[in-house]
Amino acid sequence: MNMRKSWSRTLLAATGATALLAAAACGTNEAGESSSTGEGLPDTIKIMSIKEMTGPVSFAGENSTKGIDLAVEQINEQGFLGDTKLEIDLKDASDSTQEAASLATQAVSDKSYSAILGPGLSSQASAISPIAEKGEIPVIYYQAGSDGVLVGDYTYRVTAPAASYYHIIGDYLAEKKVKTAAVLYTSGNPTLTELGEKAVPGVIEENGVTIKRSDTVSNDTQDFTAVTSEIIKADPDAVFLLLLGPQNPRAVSQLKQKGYDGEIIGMTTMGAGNLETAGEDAAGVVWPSNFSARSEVPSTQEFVKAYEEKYGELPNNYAAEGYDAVWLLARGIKEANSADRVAIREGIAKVAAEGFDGAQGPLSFENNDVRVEGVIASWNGSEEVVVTLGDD
Amino acid sequence: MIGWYEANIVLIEATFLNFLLALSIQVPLRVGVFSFAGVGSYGLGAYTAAILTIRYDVPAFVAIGAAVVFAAVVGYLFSLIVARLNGLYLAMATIAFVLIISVLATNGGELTGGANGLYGALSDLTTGGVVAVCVVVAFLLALTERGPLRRRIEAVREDPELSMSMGIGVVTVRQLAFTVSGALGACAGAMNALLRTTVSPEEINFHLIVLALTMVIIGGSRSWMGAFIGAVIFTWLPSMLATTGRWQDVVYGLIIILAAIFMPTGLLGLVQSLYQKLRGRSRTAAPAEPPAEEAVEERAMLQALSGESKEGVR
Amino acid sequence: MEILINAVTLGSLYLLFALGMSVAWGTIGILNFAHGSTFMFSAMVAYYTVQMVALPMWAMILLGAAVGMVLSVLTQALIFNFILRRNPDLLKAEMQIVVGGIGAASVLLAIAQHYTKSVPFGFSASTFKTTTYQLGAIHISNVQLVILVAAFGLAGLAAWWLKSARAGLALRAIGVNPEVASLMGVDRGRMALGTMAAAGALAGTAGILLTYYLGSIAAETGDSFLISAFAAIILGGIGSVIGVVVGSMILALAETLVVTQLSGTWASAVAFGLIFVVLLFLPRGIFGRKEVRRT
Amino acid sequence: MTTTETAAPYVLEAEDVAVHYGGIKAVDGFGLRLPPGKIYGILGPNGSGKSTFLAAVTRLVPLTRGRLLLDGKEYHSEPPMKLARKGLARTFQTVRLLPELTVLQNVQLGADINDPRGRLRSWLGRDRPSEAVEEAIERTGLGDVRNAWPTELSYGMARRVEIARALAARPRLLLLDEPTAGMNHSERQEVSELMQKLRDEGLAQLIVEHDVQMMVDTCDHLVAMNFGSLVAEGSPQEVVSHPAVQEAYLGKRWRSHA
Repeated sequence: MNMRKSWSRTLLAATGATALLAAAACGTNEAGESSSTGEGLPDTIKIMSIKEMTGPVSFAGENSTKGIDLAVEQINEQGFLGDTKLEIDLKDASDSTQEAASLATQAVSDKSYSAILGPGLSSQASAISPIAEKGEIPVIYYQAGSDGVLVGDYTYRVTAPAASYYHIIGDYLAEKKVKTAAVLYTSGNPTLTELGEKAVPGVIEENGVTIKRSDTVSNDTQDFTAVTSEIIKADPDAVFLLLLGPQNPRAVSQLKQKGYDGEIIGMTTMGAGNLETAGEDAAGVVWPSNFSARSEVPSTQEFVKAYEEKYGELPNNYAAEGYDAVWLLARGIKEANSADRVAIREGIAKVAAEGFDGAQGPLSFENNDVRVEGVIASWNGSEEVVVTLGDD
Repeated sequence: MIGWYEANIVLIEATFLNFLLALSIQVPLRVGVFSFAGVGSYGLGAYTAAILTIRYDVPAFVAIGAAVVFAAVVGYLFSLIVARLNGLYLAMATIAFVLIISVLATNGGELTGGANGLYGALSDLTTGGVVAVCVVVAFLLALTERGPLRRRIEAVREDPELSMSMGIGVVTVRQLAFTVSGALGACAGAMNALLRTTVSPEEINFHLIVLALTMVIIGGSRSWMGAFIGAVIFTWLPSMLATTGRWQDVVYGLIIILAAIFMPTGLLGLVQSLYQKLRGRSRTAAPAEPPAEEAVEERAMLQALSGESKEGVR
Repeated sequence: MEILINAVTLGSLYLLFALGMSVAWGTIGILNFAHGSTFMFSAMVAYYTVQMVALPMWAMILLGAAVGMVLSVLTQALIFNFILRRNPDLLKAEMQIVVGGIGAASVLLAIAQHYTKSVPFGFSASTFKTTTYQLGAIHISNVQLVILVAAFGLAGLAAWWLKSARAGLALRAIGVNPEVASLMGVDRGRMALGTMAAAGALAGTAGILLTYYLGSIAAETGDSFLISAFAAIILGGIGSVIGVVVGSMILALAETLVVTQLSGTWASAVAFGLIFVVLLFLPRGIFGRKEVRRT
Repeated sequence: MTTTETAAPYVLEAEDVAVHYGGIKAVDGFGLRLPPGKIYGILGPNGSGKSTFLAAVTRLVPLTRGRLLLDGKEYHSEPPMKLARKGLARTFQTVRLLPELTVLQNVQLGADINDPRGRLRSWLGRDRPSEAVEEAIERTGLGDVRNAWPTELSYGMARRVEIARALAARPRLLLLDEPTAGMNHSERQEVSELMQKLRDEGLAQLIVEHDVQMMVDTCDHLVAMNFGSLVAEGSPQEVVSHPAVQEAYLGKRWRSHA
């Protein structure tokens, strides 16, 4: 793709550093550490995984679980924890807050669980957090971008907030000579609202771009005809779409059908195959992402390779996050050398303080919340690609 | 037992909260008012209690009490506005009320925390407190299910016109139902917000309305016991069905369908009619229909008229 | 001007969706909560079919209508009919029917969620391709035109049929007074099945057309439309085809104005606020008929 | 039934009552005066406005014009639920029993208004049928079915429960809307006798009825109505032989054949 070609070079500066860091970090990869045996560890360590396996967000739970399974398989086969095996007890909370909270309580009261791999819905996560904090059990969430999710020492999140890496779009804006922009976001969703109100306008203005319009739609907006017409009237060089997964292809198609031919920039909700139904209309749409299977980072490629071998398909961000969540936990357990919850939490804290290389590339932590380098992903009309050096 | 209790404390609490929520729909339904405003009050109560707890750190009973009073007043005022509405038109207006509250919460800025909602509402509310409130509520409602109060409620629901000629202030009863519904909904919402320490606008949605209605209809719409049965079923069913794995939502739907078909008076009604059958009483006799003797009657009238008139002529 | 066209388009979407629901509700008195799921399910079946065979639009519409009809007839025969048989008083059974519909809806939704994982699906594999025409400053796509024509055409057809056809008259009689209708020799069961079949076909047609227009829908899309349709029908007045047309348009116009002039966040609040206000002044909707008083 | 003597010469006075629905004049300038201890009947074909007049008297429909007085006191601006306490009770044209209450409970509903214990105590205290309830049940011959459900009753029996419910309120004025519709001959006879007995005890009654023979047998005074206004008034014999009355009934009969 044209855009990719012209873009990979300018991104060199950003991603090159990533690649180097990743290469350096490779030396301390999991394989090298597998010799030490946890003396204080039992034969198996049971972990409850609370995921949305049914209901409206089952695609996230399902993919996350695939990533989890892969990580557990690797850990157990490598003997990363010596003879100790990780055992995942998968529980389906669907989209029910009450179910999620109840499962967390069960995990707290059943002493055989050492930790929880948490759900991706903010509403569920913010219900679990106080329970985990009180019951002193470590929880590692993926997604769950709301402010109220990470409330204490026991809760960690392996999905970086889009706001933390959204700035990587800056170079793209400069290259495309974007001078004016419009923002459209879903106001019923905490993550998207935060992005649409603060983070994204911040990034846009930092790059000397003027925001001509900012519009909102609600969670259940189906038709974008009216709002896209208004945006096109303002004639911006770029449109930022910060929408829920299923809303993305519609908004993109409707913008294109109205004759819009500028840049369309989104966020991770554009990924995971959500743009597929928009087909050619969505070709050229880009979005900063915490993960892309096309990323050149070695630790990412290692994960992608293993994933493809196991499942015969490319992993998406949910799978990568699930994978990283398990590895964070396993490293924490190893550090703690204990199956005790409080010890595991301390172990995770130590691991987090140092950071490690995961499926999403080099990971560091800021107040229990992961930070990643981020990549710019793009839809080329039939599949997701990444704008990086190696893609040239 | 204690282990089980601790592990399932969330579901146990949720049962009682759902019970109150179901009652907030059931109370108006018992007097023939098709109102879902109680679900909106649930949101009002949750936010009121959460705001009071987070900002002013008041004790749980003050936060809940304030939420209940506030929502009761709103419920009463709402009843004045929708006084002219009936049936599904009223239902639609109350659904609008619920959704507007949700939108207000989303747009409430700092006060409501916007789309994020509020979190960190730590309070001293205990499970015992929740149960105690529910017991008191159930006792008070039980009083309305016997004697003269029951007769009046039946009359207002089945036949408002008849009730008026029996000297029952139908309008007052309806207003009272809205007020009580507001208080009950707010109570459930406030306690849920304090137990879970969070509240978000996503919680107050159409699905909550559907849940509340389903609990009442499947449990039984005439008695607090029906609401309780419904709350128990719909709180625990999802966990029970988790064993059916992938198809749990399908099974859930099928159970609702079967209940709608085979339990027209709810599970409570089913149990009661079984009990009555055991006692040898049945209520399935043919309903009283006016005999089709319009023609006969008219003939009789004509005869009477012509007979009398002959006499008159004579 | 463009706002008006956009509003009318959105109104047509609501109208297409609401029409079947309104016909069933206004005549045989069945408020089918599974209408949204029927709508979505028809589109989903068509999606899986079109993945295998690239069908043209008309074939997709026929397929969608057929699936919708089958689902709707099944819902009527297996659920509503049983409920009514056990509880012949429609007013008393109203709640049961609503709950039965909720159950049917959740079964269909769960099946769809299971297969699609709630990832949006669309008909990009169909032979039909969207093109946009430009008339001055206004963009109109061919799907948009199809939607407008279909919505008003079907509404007109429904209105004409209810008004003049024999079956339509019988249906209206049921809507006004079921007892009198049965005295008139109207076979309620058969009429109900026929009406539900028509309502289902309308739901299926709407599912296909809306998916073409929106580009994609997801398993949960049906539910969002359900509330809007319910609102539009109530706004216009139950049982009136012109009512549902006007209700849909008013709702769409209000939402469009709010989205473009104010903020999308407030769209639903304003739309529902509007319904609220209209109901306060016209407690039976704009074209609602007077309640049949018992004497 | 006992009736306290009042100064007012009439229990019910309706003066120039009009009820218009838009352009339709259901009742238009109709009036009557009902003295204590008398049975008055209103005669008229379907659609003549007699049921609307009854609804107006019980305040269920708003008056367009006119005055209503109970025991000499105006009440046409009071809400309908106040009338029960003032001693006005009625039955309806169709059976309107509460299906989820037994016969006894349905009758009790009528008496609840007069519970001497006061609201709170009657709501919370024991729920024993009062004397008025027992008396009403006995007089209407419902003793055997007191614990039955309304759906188990024959139509005629159900109508008796309606009358019992009205009597249980111990009213000063009883309005009966087609009390014997659907009853067989002997049942009609019984109801007619009951009404006359109640009259002799001083209860004023106003009846709307199709059965002309029964009206003639039971009423002290008949008022004929058509098109919302008075057609004829007087003793039963006078009224039924009145040409306008004859025409109203026979005319309707004739038209329905055409």
